[in-house]
Amino acid sequence: MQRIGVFVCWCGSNIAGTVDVAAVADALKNEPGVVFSTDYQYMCSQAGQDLIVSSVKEYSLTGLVICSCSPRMHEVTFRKTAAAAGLNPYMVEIANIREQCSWVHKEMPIGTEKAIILGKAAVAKVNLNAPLTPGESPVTKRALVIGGGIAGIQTALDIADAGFPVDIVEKKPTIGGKMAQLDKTFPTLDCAACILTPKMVDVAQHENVRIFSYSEVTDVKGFIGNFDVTIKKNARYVNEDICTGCGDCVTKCPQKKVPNEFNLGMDNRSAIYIPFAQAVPKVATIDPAHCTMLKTGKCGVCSKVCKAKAIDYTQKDEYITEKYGAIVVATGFDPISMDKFDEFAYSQSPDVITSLEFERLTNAAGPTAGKLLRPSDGEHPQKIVFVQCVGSRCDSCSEKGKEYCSKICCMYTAKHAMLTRDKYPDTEVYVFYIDVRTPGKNFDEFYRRAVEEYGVHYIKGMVGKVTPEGKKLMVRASDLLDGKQLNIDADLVVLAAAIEPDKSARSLATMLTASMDTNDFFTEAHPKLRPVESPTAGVFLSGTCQGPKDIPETVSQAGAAAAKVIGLLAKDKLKGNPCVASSDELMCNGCSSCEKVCPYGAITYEDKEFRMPDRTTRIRRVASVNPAVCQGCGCCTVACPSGAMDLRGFMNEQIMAEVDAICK
Amino acid sequence: MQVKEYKPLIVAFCCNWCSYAGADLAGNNRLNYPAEVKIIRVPCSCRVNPMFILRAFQRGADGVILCGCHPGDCHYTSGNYFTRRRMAMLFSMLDFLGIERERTRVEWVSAAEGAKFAATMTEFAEQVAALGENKRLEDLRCKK
Amino acid sequence: MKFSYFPGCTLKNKAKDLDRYALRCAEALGVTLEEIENWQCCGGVFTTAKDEIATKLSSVRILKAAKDKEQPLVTVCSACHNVVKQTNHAILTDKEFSDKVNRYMADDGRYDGSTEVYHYLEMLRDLVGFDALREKVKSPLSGKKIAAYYGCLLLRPGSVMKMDDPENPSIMEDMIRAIGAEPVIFANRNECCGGYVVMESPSLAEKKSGDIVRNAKVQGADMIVTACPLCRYNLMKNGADIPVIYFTELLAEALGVKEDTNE
Amino acid sequence: MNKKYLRDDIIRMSGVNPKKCMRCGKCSGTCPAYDEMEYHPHQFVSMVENGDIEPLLSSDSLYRCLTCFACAERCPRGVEPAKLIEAVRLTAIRRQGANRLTPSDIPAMLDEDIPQQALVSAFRKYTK
Repeated sequence: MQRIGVFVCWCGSNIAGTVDVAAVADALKNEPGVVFSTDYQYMCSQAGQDLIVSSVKEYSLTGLVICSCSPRMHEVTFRKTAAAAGLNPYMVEIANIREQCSWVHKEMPIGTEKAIILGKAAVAKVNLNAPLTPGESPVTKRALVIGGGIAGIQTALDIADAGFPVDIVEKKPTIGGKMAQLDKTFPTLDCAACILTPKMVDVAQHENVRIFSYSEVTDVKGFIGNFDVTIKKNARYVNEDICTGCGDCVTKCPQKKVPNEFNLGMDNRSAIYIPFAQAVPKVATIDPAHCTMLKTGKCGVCSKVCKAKAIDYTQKDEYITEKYGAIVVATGFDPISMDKFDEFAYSQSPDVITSLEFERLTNAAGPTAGKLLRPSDGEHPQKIVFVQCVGSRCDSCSEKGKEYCSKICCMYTAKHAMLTRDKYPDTEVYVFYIDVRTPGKNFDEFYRRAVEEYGVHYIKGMVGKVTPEGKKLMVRASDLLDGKQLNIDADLVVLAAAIEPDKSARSLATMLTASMDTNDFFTEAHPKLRPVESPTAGVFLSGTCQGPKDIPETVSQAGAAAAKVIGLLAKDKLKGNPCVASSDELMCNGCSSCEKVCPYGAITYEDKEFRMPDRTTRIRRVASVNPAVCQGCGCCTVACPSGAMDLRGFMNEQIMAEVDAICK
Repeated sequence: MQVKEYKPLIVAFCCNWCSYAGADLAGNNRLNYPAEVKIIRVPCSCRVNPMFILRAFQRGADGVILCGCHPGDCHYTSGNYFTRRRMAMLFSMLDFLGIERERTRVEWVSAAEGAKFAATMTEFAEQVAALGENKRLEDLRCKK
Repeated sequence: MKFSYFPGCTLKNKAKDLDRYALRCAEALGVTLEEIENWQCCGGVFTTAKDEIATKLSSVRILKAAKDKEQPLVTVCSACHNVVKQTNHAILTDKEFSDKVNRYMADDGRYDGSTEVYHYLEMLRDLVGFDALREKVKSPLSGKKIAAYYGCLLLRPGSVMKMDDPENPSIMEDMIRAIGAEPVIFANRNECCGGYVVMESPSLAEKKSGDIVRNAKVQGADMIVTACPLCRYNLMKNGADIPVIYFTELLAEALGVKEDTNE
Repeated sequence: MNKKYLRDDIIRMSGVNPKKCMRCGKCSGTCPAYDEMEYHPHQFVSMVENGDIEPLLSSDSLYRCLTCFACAERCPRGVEPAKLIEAVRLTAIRRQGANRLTPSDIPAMLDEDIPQQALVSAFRKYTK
């Protein structure tokens, strides 16, 4: 039986004004387990806390009921007081007689009566409280960043600068991501390579960073502070450690007809290749799908010309397992396929291109060395039509597009239009828009400059049909403000394709038990207050894997994710929330009901040996909750058909006792 | 015997993150609602076992209301979706047992909706009061 | 292979070629098309209004007739196909419509939407197979550059017709390849020819058909094929100076059954 | 007829929800009959939603729509303006004496080759 002390706070007149505190203290004296009951002006003050501490000693109290303000206000305070008095902090219950009683009821008798009932419920609960100790788990002081675009690079750099080792896993042969493919960046028009490649070098040379390029995460086990991750290093048939990146193999390779992914297939590369000049790591990779040696065993030119002897046709995929304390997802985005939007004739004409292809066409390192030339005939286009929102903002039932706004298209289209007019003032540029969305620092000013200074024709309306005819692209579109249907004979049509999360994100989310929305963007723990954390503890989000973002936003989120990771890795041990679910193994029948409803993947099953009454042993499958992963929602307790699962701090019998006390 | 004005007894389960905070906000703004409403704090609306609700009716509660975060806003990602389904089942069973639908309710109240909390409780209390005492499920052995 | 066959009224009158060659080619491909009995006109266009019931009943009877024979239904005219297929879709997806229709159908028996409706082209692709077709070709039409004109009725609404990608179809092009000719892809192949509005505004039909023919020619076509008598009429009337023929006629030529043998 | 009743009736008949429209104008950007119309597909959507239907009922635009479904197919929001236009047209021709086409009009329109399909379709579209 507990020895409970009841402390009723006046909160000055806040409580005492509507609740007869003395009467409450008096009434609760007679409740089972209560050995001491008193009231005081300000229980949270030092004097009030001293009163609690001395009473615990004097009456040998084992449990405390504080009738005061909301537990959301001072529960932590009074738990500390209990600890100071030598009690387990979880032997305290608060009866909220301020926010939910004195402040909402006006009459003293009513307030007092309700306060007594709330006090009784708290007493009933404390009677069943048990001391709880938060579990502790060690923290592996190493972070994993999945994805090596600007988001992953920035996160890794920030973590590494704080002194923690970081590994980057990138599935492509080089880090750099989409930003490496861009030409200039809005709204300042500095060149993407000029600001990105130094960062790529920094991260590659950082003593705390390891880069696993051409690699994928294949398995994740464990929980916050203690992840075990398997990384598959794909065979690149080149020894990374000795390849010097001289490029001799690339120039000599006889197979030169492989579509170049980096230029989105607008030119060709060889079967052994370095994606671009500033690639990190700058080593060659053999594309096994196109290498004659690997396919037929007859060639071997690259091996012959390689002075470093780095070519290794026998290389195999390699699996590495490593421990991490935190995981950052930075898997980025891709433009959606234009297959379903052939009213714009993307598949019918090479002169209908996506905006990312346009970036490559204007990039000095691109297929045309930065000259804006039509892919079909290499001529300079005189009329360019930009189409906004292709595949963005579609109906939720649409099988073609995405329901969301892709966010970056308005700005990069303004950039493309402006740069075109700047370099080629003889070119007519039309932008068809539904809305121009420019919320961002210096964004609207940028868009207005495109219109006012550079003379880009912005037309409110949408392109309905593109008809390639001879050398021209006949564009039929509406001009809603002028009430006209326009027919423009364009030379180039640029589609602002919607962006979607990288395809690898879905399987990764499953591995991480991190939740995703219906569009396969990772869900954040709280949309406003915890935007860089996944609801799964220890998993953090950086960049467009969480939602469409431009570069400034991506970088700031990357830094924020790094800060969260550093905060986690700085701890030696993690103290969990002790109010977690736990299963009574003797009652558990191993049905998996709890596992299915757990949003965190905290419940696993293990086969355990049990001694039966007849002294035989039997192996049964029972649920086991990982207290470091469980967040204490209690969903599993209700799903459990046998009543084996219970939630510490909010046990079935405790809540039942509260119900009884209130309904008495 | 003294004839008292009939006041229903209402148990409100509130999730810690949204609805309990919403109730606190109602207090902060001094928004009155009937004292018959007694709040029990749970971590998440999905912690509420249907047994708790049956127990409340058995012990003489006249109405039970369950409050959680708005769908999609659950602190634990998906708890309130489970709540919604479980309660739909429970309420239809209670309906079958003759406990009027009006005695039970699930309501989404966010931490910012103090006014909604107070208004919901006032309205629910009136609705339950109109039905009168719950005798159907009350366990007479529990009667004093 | 045996199918129920619905030709439609135009095919018995102004578009006899479409019908005649369809039947001959089917025979050459080992397919039996059994014309359903006592059929009525489909109505020419599908009225999208939800409260139009009576105008769709003839299509329901066509579908019911095929169901009674437990055969898939094959159509060849684009317009008929569109009406029959949309009616079937409405029965499957709109319960209120289906209930109302079946009240009219009381004497003929209920119809539940279970008949499979194939356009002749779909029959070629999905049931005969273009590979099998290629093997049966007697005189390949090599060297011919043929533009396939779909019009609107075959492809749209895409979610109902489900014949092909409504913006980038390939079914007729694949057929053209199978018979040895070279398809010419032109963007206006799924634009409207002007349709029945030719009755109301001949100038509109002239402009639309002109755009289509010009686009096909600029892209290099020396012939246009179509599945719709009205499309063919509009294209021919409005300035087509290259042949516009039914796809079945082209098919008959490749299969060597074009010349009359028994008349 | 009551304005609101007319609006609701057209919406119900067409099965179209004009509220889904985001005013992008793609329907009018793709409409092959645009130049022949007084009111264009996007205007049908917004005017029906606003209950501004009388001008539509008396407009020749109703009879220029080809029902080619390009607007419906290409609408990013799944609005299907063609179905709305059809519902407005039916509302117009179902009124007493409002048939657009009568059998006596036909002989003047005929030529040697016109397929039956055109006549049948036109009657279905223009006549109750």
